[in-house]
Amino acid sequence: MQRIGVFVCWCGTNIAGTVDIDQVKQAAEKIPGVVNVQDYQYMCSEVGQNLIKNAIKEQKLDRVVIASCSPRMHEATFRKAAKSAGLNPYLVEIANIREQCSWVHKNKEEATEKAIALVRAAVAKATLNTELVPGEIGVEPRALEIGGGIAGIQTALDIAEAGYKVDIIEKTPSIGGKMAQIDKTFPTLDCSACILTPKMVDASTHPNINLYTYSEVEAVQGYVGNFEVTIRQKARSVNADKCTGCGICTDKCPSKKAESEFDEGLRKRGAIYIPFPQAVPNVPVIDREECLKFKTGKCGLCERVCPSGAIEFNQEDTLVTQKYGAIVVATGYDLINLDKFGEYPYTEHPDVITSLEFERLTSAAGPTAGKFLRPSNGNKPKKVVFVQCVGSRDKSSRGKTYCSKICCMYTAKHAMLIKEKYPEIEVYVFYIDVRTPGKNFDEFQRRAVEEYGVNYIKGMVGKVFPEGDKLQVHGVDALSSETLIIDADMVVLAAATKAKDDAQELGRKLSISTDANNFFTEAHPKLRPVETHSAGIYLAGACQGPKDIPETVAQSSAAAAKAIGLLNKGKLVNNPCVSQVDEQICSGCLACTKMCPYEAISSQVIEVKEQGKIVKKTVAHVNEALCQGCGGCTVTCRAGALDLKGFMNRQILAEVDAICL
Amino acid sequence: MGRMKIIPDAKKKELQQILEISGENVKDCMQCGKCTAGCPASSSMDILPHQVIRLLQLGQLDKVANSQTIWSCASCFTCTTRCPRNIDLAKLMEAVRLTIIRSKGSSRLKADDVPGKIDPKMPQQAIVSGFRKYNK
Amino acid sequence: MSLENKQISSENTSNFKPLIVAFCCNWCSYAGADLAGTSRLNYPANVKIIKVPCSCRVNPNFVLRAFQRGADGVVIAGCHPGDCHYTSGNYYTRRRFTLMKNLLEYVGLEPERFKVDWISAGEGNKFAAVMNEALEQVHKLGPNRKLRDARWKR
Amino acid sequence: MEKIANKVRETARLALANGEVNKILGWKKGDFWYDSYPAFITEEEGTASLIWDSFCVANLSKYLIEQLKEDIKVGVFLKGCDARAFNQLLKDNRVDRDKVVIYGLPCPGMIDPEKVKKAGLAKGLLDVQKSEDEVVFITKEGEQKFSAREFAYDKCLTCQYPNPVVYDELLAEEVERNNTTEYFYQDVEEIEKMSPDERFAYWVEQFSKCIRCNACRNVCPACSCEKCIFDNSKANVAGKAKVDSEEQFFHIVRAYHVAGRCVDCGECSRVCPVGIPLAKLNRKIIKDITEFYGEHNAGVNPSLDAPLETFKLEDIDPFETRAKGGK
Amino acid sequence: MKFSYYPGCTLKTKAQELEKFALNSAAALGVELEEQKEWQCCGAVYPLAEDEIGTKLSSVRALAEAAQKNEKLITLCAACHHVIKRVNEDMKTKDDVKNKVNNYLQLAQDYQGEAEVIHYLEMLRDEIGFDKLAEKVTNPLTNRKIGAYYGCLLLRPAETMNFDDPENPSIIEEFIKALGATPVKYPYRTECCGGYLSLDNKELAQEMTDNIMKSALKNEVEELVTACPLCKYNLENKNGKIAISYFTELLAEALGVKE
Repeated sequence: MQRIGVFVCWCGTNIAGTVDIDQVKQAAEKIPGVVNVQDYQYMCSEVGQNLIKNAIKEQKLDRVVIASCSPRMHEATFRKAAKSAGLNPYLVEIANIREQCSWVHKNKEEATEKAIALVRAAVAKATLNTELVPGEIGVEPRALEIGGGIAGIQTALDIAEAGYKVDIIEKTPSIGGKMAQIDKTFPTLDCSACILTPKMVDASTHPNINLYTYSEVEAVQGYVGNFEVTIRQKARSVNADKCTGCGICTDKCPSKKAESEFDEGLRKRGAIYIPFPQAVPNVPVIDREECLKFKTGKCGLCERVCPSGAIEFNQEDTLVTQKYGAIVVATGYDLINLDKFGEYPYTEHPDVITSLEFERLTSAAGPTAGKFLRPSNGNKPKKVVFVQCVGSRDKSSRGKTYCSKICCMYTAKHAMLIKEKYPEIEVYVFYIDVRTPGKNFDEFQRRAVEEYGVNYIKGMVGKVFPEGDKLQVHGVDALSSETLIIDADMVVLAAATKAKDDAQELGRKLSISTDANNFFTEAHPKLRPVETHSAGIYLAGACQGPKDIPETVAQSSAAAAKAIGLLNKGKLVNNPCVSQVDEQICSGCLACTKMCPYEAISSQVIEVKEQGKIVKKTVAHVNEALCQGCGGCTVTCRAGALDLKGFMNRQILAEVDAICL
Repeated sequence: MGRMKIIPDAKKKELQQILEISGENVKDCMQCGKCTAGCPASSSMDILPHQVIRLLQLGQLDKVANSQTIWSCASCFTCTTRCPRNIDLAKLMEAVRLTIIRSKGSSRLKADDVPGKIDPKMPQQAIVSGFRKYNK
Repeated sequence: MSLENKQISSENTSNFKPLIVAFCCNWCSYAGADLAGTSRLNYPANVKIIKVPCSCRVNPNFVLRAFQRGADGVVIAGCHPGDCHYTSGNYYTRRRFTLMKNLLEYVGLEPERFKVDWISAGEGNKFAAVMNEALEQVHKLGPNRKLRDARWKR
Repeated sequence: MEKIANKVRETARLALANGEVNKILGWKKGDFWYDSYPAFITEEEGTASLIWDSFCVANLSKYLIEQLKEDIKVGVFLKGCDARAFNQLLKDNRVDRDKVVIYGLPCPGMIDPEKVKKAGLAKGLLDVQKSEDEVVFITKEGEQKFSAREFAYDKCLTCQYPNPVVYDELLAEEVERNNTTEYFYQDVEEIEKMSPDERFAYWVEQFSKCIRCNACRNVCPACSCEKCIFDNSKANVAGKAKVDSEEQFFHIVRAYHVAGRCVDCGECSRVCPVGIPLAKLNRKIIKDITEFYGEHNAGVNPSLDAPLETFKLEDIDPFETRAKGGK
Repeated sequence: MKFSYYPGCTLKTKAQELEKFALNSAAALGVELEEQKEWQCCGAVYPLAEDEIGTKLSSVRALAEAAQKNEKLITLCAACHHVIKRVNEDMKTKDDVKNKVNNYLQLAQDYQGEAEVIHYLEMLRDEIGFDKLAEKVTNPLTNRKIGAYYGCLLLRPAETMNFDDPENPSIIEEFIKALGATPVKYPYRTECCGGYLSLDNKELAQEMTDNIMKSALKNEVEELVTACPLCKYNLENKNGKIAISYFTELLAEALGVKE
C-alpha cells in the first residue's frame, strides 16, 4: 500500500472562502493509502513547501497530492519541492480546487463536495503514478532560417554573430524579399534599398551564414535540437561558382516576354535573368518555362556568349540534407488577388494598380526610373485616388477579416512621395479608419494631410467607372454624407495582405499550426510571441501576422535570441510523459505509426519465446526523443499495448472511477 | 429650428423586430460607406444608405421609417454584394418598409392609384413588384 | 428491459444531481476552464474535469467507463481544429468521436449526453457556456440509466 | 458449382504434389446437409475430401495467422469477402503474403440454413444444389426448385464484392451480381429510424443474450490482436460479469475497434450462437464512414489509409457549436 | 436535352417575344423545354423578410415539380430566375423556411432544395457551350456592336445567384461573340435601371437609366440586349437612339429562326 500525503491549500480565502477545508481533510483521511493530511494558508509559500518537504521525509511519503490552484500555476513549484525532498517529481499530483472549483462555484456545500471528489481523483491517479525520469538529448549547433526577406536576414545575422552557423533557404533566386521591392520606408522616408542592401551583402559574406537561394524545404524530420531538413535546390541552370555576374547572358537573351516578378509585372525580363541589379547572389537563373532552349531545343545563345562557361542546361534539382538545432520560419506575406474586386477594375484597367506596383513605379530603379507615370499612356497623372482596406477588415468571402496593419502608413507614404515630387498632382485617400499606432507614425500621417495637402476622405469607393481616358471614382465622404465623383487618372488599391499560399503545407512539414487565416500560430499571443507549439521552431515577421518593417526586425531579433538560447544549451531534457509499448501485447499492426504526428513510432523486430520456441515478431517502437506525449497512439492501439506514461489508461480510468463515486 | 439631441436606444422593441425580420446584425457595420458610394439611387435619398445603418445602430428607427430613402431603394443588391461586413442592407430596407406597410391601412400604393402610374407598355412584372414592395 | 435498469429508472429523480465528466486537453480546454475560474464565471459544481494531454488521448473506453460508473453526461473538450498543440491530435479526435457519438446514439444513448466541443485557452466564456448547456440538457433528460452498471451507486 | 469443385480438388492436389505449398486450407463436408468445416490438408490424397458448394461460407483467411507461425507455405481458397479479409490481415501485418498462395473463388452467394429451416424445407433433406439463380432441394420424395435469392444469407444479398480482390489463381469466371446500393443499409436505417429509447431497448435485448463466448471475435478478420484488450487484466476494462452494462461496453468497443477495418463479411452475426445481429453495429459505422469520409471498403485496396488512421483538414465537424468569425 | 420550363407572367403578356424566340431557338438547338403545367406567378420580387413564407410557395411548387421529374428547372425572365433561385437556396439552407413551407404545402414528398435552377443563358453556356452554339449559327450577326445590359437580378447577390462575376460579368458578351457580333463592354452594364421604381418614382428611374444609356452611347454601343422585361421597359422608355432587344431575339436571328 502506498503512503500518500494530501496537502490542502487555503489560498487565503480564495479556496477556503468557498470550500470547507476541514471537510476536505476529513474526507481525504478516509481514502485508502492516504497516511498524512495537512492544510496551510498558502501551500506555495516557502513555509508551505517546507511543510510538504518535511512530511515527505518524516512520514516517508511515496506519493503527494496537493489540492490547490491549477497545475498550470504551481505544478512545477511543487514538483521541485518534492524533488528536493528526495521524491521523484512525477509522483506529485495536483487537485485543481481553485480555478476549477472555488472560483466557479458559489454554494459552499457543493463546492466542498466537488473538492473532495477532485482530491479523490487525484489520489486515485497518484496511487498509480510511477517514477519517471526525463532523458537528455543533444543540440545540433546550427540554425535554419526559412525565408530570406528582411526577417530572415536579420535573424540569420543575429544568430551568426552569436557564433552559430545559419543556413538561409530562399525560394526565389535572390534574398531580399518584399523590402527589396519597396522604394522608401515609413516613417522616415529613407530609401529601402540603402538600408537593406548592406544587410543582404553582410548575410552573403558572413562566414557563419550559408545561402540556399532558389531552394525550398522538401521535408523536415526530427525534433528540437535535432531537426533533419531536406532542402531542394532547384536547378538554376547556371553554375554559381563559375558565373561572374557580368550580365551578358541576360542582355542577349532573345526571349523578353516574361513579366518581371520583382517589378510586379510592370516590366519584362528575359528567360535568363537576374531578378534585380542588387540581387544576392548576383547569379542569373533560367526560367525554363520561358527559355527557348527548353521550349524548342533551339537557341542556347546564353551558353555561347557566356565568357566563363557557366550555363548548364542539364542541371537538375539537388537534394541536400542537413541537421539543425533550431528553425526560424520567416516566410513573409503576399497581397491578395484582386480578381474578385471587379468594382475596382484592377484586372481590366492598367491605371488601377496595387500598392506594391506603386512602389515599383516610384522607385528610381523601377520601370519608369522613378518617374510617376500612368501605365496606360505614359502621361503624368493629374489626380490620383488611393483606396485603403481593399479586402482588409472584410468578412465576405473575397476578403480577409483582419486589419492588414501596414496600409494606413504606406498609403500616407505613397501620398507624400507623389506630393514631394509633383506638388501639383491632386491626391485623395479613401479610408475607413486611419490606424497609426507606432513611434512617429501618427505624426507622419498628419504631415501628409497638414503639410502635403493630401485629401483624406473617410469613406469608401463604391465603384470605379473607366470613362474615356479617366477613371471616374464614385465614393462617399461619410463625415459630410456627400457622395463624390472624382475624375482620376490613377487609382491605387491597398490590397489586403495574406499569408503565403503554401503556409499550410510548410506548417504541416514542420508540425506547426496555422490560424484561420493561414498565418503561423505563436505559442502564446502575449507571452510567447516568437515561439511555436513545436519546441525549437520560432517565427519571425509577417508569416505570423501582418507586420511592418520595424516590428518585423524586432521580432526577428527576438526569434534569434530564442534560437541562440536553445543552441547555447548544448543539451536538453525531454518530457518523460511519453508513450511506451508493451511488446508482449503488441501485434505489430503498426496503426500507431501511421497516426503519430511526430513520426515517433517505428517498427522493430524482436525475438520472443512462444511455447518454448524463439520466434521473431514485429512490434512498434517509440523513439522517446521524438514522442511529444499527445497520447493519440494509445487510442489507435486497440489492444492497449501502447500506453502513455503519466497518463496511463489505468490512471485515467481510476480518475473516472473516483470522480463517479 | 434647433437641433434635437437623440437618445441612443438600441434595445427598442421595434428595432429588434427590424433586426429579426431582416435577419441582419447592424452591429457588424463599421461605417465605411461603400454602400452609399455605390448606390445608384442615392441621389433621391434624404438619408444615405450608410446613415440608415448608423441610425439603426443608434436605435433611431423613426428617422429611417420616415425617410424617403427606403422608398428609393430599388433592391438592386449592389450594396449587398459589396459590403465588406456581409450586411445585407437591402434586407434591412425591406424590413423597415414592411413594418410600415404591414400596419393596417398603411400601404404606400393603393390599388386606385395604379392606373395613373402605368402605361400600356409597362410589363406585369413592374406592377406585381410594386405591389409586393409597397403594399400588403 | 432487464431488472437492473428498472432499478435505476425508479430512483428518485426529484433530487437529481447530474454528474458530468469532462475530459479536457491540457493546452486549450483545461486552460480555458482555468480562465473561466480566473474570470469567476459560474458553472455548476456537477461538472468534474479530468486532464489529458490532448483530446486525442481520450479513449472511447473512458467515455463508456464514465457512463458505466454513473455519469449522466460526458464532454470531451479539445483545441479548435487547426490549433492543436500537437498539430493534428484533435483531427483524430474529431474522426474518432464523430463515429463514436453516432454509434452511441445508434445503441440508444440520447445525443445530448455525449458532447465534443472545441474550447481554446482564451475561451473561458465558452467553457462555462458549454458546461452550462450540457448540464441543462442532461437535467432535462433526467438520470442516465443507459450503459450504466447498476452495481455502482453514486 | 460441382465443376468448379473438381477444379478445387485438382488444384489442391497439384499444388501439394509439385510442392508449391506445404498445406492446403479449404472446406470439407460435415455430417449434415448444411455443414462444412475448414480442412487443413498436407497430403495429396486428402484433397479428395475438399468441397465447394453453397455452404462453404466459413472465411478461411483468419486461420492463416495460426498456420503461418510455422515456416511453411499455405494454399488457401478465398471467396470475395474472404479475400477482403485477407487484405485486411495483410494490412495489419498479421499474415505474410509471400507465404500464401491464394486460389480465388468467385462466389455465387451462400445459402443460409436457417432460412431453409424456417421455410420448413429442412426435413428429410438429402442434398441442396445450386445453379445460377436457382436452388434445388432434394429429398427422397423428389426435387423442389426455388429462387436462390430467397435462401441466400442476408449478407450475400447485399454483397458488393463477390469476386476475390486478391488471388494468385482464379478458379472460375468472375460472377456478376446486381445488388443495388439503395438496399444496402436497410438494416441500419431500420434502427436509425427508432427513437433513442426504442434503439436502446432493442440493443439491450440483443446484448443481454450475449454469453461472452467470443465467437464473434475469433471469426473476425479485423479482430486479430494477439491479446484482446478484454483479456488484458492490466487494461482494467476486462469486466466479464453477466451484467448489461459490461456486455454493452464489450459490444460497443468491439464495433469501434473494427471501425474502418471491418470488411463486412458478416461472419460475426453468422457465428453468434445466440443470434446477436453484430454486423448491424459494424455496418452503421461503415455507413457513417461512407457518408462522412467517402467510400472506404476495407480490404479492397490495402494501400489506402484506414479512415481512423488519417484525417482531412476539411473533415466534417459535427462538434463546432460556435463557429469562429463569420456572421 | 430536356428541361422543366417556368415562363412567368410577363412572358405571356408584355414580353411574348422573349419567350417566342427562346422557344424557337431551343427547338433549333435540339433542347426540349417542357412548360410546367400549373405554374403560378413567382411574385416578381424575392421576399427579403425572414418571416415571409406565403410569398415563396409558388416558387417551391415549381421547384418541387422539377425535382419530382428529376429535371433542371429553366427560367427566362431575370426576375423569375432571381426569385426561384433564392427561394431554392432558402429551401436548402434555412430549416425554418423548409419546415414551414413543407408543412403548408403537404407535397407527396418534402421538398428540400433538390432541384437545380438554371437560366436560359446558363443553359447555353454550361449545357450546350458557347463554342457549340457558335457552330450552329447560320446567320452570324457580323459587324454589329452590341452591348450587354445585365441589370441586377441575374448577378446579385453573387453567392446565391452564382451566375457570373457580379462586378465584371462576361456571359452575355461571350454569348454575343458566339452569335458572330462584336460585344462592347461599357462600365454601366451592371448598374441598376431602377426596376420597379418606375412605378412610384419615375424621375429616379429616369435618372438611373439615363446614366446607363449615356455610358452605352459613349462607348459606341449600337444596340443593347437584356434578359429582363422590366429592364427593357425602363431602358426603352427613355431612349430612341439605341435599340433594345431581348437576348433571345438575337439568338433566334443568328440561328435563322426569327420568323
